[in-house]
Amino acid sequence: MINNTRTSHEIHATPPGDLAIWFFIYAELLAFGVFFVAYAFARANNVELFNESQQHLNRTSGAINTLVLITSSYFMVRAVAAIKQGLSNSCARWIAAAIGLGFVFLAIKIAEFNATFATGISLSTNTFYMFYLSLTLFHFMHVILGMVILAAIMVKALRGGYSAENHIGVETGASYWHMVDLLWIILFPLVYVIR
Amino acid sequence: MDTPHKPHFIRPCTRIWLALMILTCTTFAIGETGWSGTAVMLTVLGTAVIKVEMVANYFMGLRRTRWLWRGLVLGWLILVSGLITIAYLMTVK
Amino acid sequence: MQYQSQAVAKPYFIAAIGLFVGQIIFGLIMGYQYVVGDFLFPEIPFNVARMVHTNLLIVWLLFGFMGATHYLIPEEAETELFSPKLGLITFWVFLVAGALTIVGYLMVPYATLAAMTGNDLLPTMGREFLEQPLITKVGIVIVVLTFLFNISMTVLKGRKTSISLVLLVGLWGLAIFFLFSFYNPSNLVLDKYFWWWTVHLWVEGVWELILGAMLAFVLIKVTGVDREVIEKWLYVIIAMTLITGIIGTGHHYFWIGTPEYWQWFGSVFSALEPIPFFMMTVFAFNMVNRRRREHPNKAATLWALGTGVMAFLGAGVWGFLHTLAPVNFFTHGTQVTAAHGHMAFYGAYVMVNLAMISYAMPMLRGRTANSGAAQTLEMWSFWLMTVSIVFITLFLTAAGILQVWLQRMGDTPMGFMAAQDQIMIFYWLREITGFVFLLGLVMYIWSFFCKKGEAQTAA
Amino acid sequence: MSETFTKAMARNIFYGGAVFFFLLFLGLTFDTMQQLPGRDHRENITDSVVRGKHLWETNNCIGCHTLLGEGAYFAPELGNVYARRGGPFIKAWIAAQPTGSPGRRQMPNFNLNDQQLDDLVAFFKWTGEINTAKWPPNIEG
Repeated sequence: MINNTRTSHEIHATPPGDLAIWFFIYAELLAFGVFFVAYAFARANNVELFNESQQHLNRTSGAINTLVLITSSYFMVRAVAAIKQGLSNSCARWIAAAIGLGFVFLAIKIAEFNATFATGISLSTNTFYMFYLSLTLFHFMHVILGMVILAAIMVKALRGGYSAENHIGVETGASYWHMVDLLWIILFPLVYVIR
Repeated sequence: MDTPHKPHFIRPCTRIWLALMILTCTTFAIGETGWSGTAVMLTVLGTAVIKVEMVANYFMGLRRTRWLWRGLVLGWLILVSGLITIAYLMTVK
Repeated sequence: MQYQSQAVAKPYFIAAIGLFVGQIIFGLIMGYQYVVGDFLFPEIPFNVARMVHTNLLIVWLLFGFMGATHYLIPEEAETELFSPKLGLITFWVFLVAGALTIVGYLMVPYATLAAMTGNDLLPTMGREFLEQPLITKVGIVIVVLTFLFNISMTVLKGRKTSISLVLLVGLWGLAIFFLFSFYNPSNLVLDKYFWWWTVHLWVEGVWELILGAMLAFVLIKVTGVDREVIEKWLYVIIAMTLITGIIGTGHHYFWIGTPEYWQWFGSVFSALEPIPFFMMTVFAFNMVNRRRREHPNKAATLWALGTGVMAFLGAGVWGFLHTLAPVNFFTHGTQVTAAHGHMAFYGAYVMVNLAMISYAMPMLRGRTANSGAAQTLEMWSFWLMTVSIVFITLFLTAAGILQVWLQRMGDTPMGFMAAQDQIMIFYWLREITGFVFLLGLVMYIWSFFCKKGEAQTAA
Repeated sequence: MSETFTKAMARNIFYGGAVFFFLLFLGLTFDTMQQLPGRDHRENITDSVVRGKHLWETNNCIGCHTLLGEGAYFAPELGNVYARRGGPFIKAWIAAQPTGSPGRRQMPNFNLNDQQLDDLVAFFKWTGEINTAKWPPNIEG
């Protein structure tokens, strides 16, 4: 390929971004996948407990968080599209918007955690809350890590570090951020809705 | 994903974004009704699977990569949702 | 040998193999005590033999790591050691401290040793693998710090490659986590919780970084594959190691009084711990297949490949065998744990040290590789030792499963000693295999002195 | 898209992943430290228990026995020995060692006076009351 921008109708050997991040993405998918399945089978052993405890969750804040993360993920798609046309500033603005929504997600999540911890619920209260808190806290930390990555990319983009020809970093950050969103898309219905 | 930027033309990714938002709202609505049962579970889980596939293929751009990378995500998704369904069905009988 | 100061590695390697022989001899003594209970009683009771066996293992592996570091850092950093003299001083202090400790174990009852060495000042003795007296522990800290100072200064003034950086992270991590051996609260649960920060975060954390760096170095030298490719994969492998290994500590927190969520975290993450070992095996075979030079030292290549496979089998597969909480509930504290221990330590850490020694020793003696005959002898020793460890592990696994069946299942469980009597056959088989291992080790040593055939000095 | 798999990104993932999971580990450790008091009855750690643990260590009992499943596999598990045998039996057994019967595994005599034996039994009693999630599977340990 003369230039390495991604023309729309061409099949590429590797996914966008650095292949190393994809090793990490698949490893995280595996880890979360095992946790999701563990949740499902733990639920199978004590359905009443899970159904009853699930009532106390704040499903609204979970749903809003899903919308927030999907939109933030969409912003990253726009950021990648912008940088493909060499628009560094526009790309940086899209990333900033994505990080902004990231903070919104964290804020909602922290409010939800405070409410939960306020009632004295902890990792050892019962199996459901152990899974609920472990999964959401584990995901919560991934959101923070993702925002650190996006911030690093935004700074580099602002300094014109990326161009139409070379923007692997942006695609790497975007792929990781999409993974964080993808995991929440499964986590929300599994933990908050299915009963 | 990078068709030239023409005004008043809704990008594919925006359409995908809208679809995802709507599907999320439906899942939330189902949750609010408090229904339970296999049919409801399958709809909710099915919605999640569709949403994940949309994010993986359109947002993550796996649509235009070799089947290896798409297959990995799809395979993982089918395995996880399959096991969740099995676990759920175990409790229904 | 491109740099003179690499010669400092030679005494470390020699001492390492010497202590290795000592470890195996005491292993055989213990193996026989399993079947003939009063063998060498009361001169060397089982607990003393065990201390010597486990402490010699850890000390000889540390000697091997330090020897490997003294050999590869000058070559990686493309500069002489900061202070070869300091390297030798560290060697002698560590050797003397180690020898005195072993003599102390053997000569005086443990309680007397504790009283003699000021254990009352800060009681840190009497814990598995950390039985060393306080003065030895302090000696180890001093030795490791001077060693790290010497090596870090060498890297600082030389070229900084990923291999030397990963090795340094591993070694500094080793030093930091050893400090937890000084923390010995009177609350047994806290004592055990942080005891695992030294033991687990060593062997399933920082030691795997050292293992990765050493294996990457040997593979670069033996296969001639581009450094960039090897270091890239090294980072991915050790990233997976720490990602799974750190929370993997949870598989030690199932039954010691810690909250029950550890059963989920420990099982899930330690179930993923075999992945980096599998990647290391694929990586090693891949590099050897894509080699760009035919290195005359075939034995070192065999050791490097063997390390990947046996580490995956011993640490990965045998680890997974009993890492899930529902399984571990029955196998915890049985011979299944001992089986995993033997193959994991041999496959991961003994073999990478032998690969390094097998590669570096000829260089230190002025030739690229030993003669064909010597290498054949060495390969025989490789297969003898590896196969005998596989059998030891199989016998102990069978013993462990039978022990679980008799002592822990059903509603009329047997007492401990009654169950042990039923599995005596496996201890006999293990002891015999142990002698085969010793034979393999003797052949390994002999291969360095074998005069037949001329040594190859091809570049 | 150029097929890149850069060492720099792999290195970042190594450092990022290590720090991330160590922080998660510290978080879990913090929570464990909060939960432990309720599970290990640390309020029952009397001076006698402390002396008992010191005796357990200075005589290297871990060299043959396992305690809560960790140690050497040569001699029985002692985490639940108090429940299995009771205090008096333990004291008598320790004092009567070694048995001297030929070919059998031998335990040395540690010449412990009565006070020391009481301390050791207190340590075993306390260890037996730790909430170990119902381990071992049965009284045989």
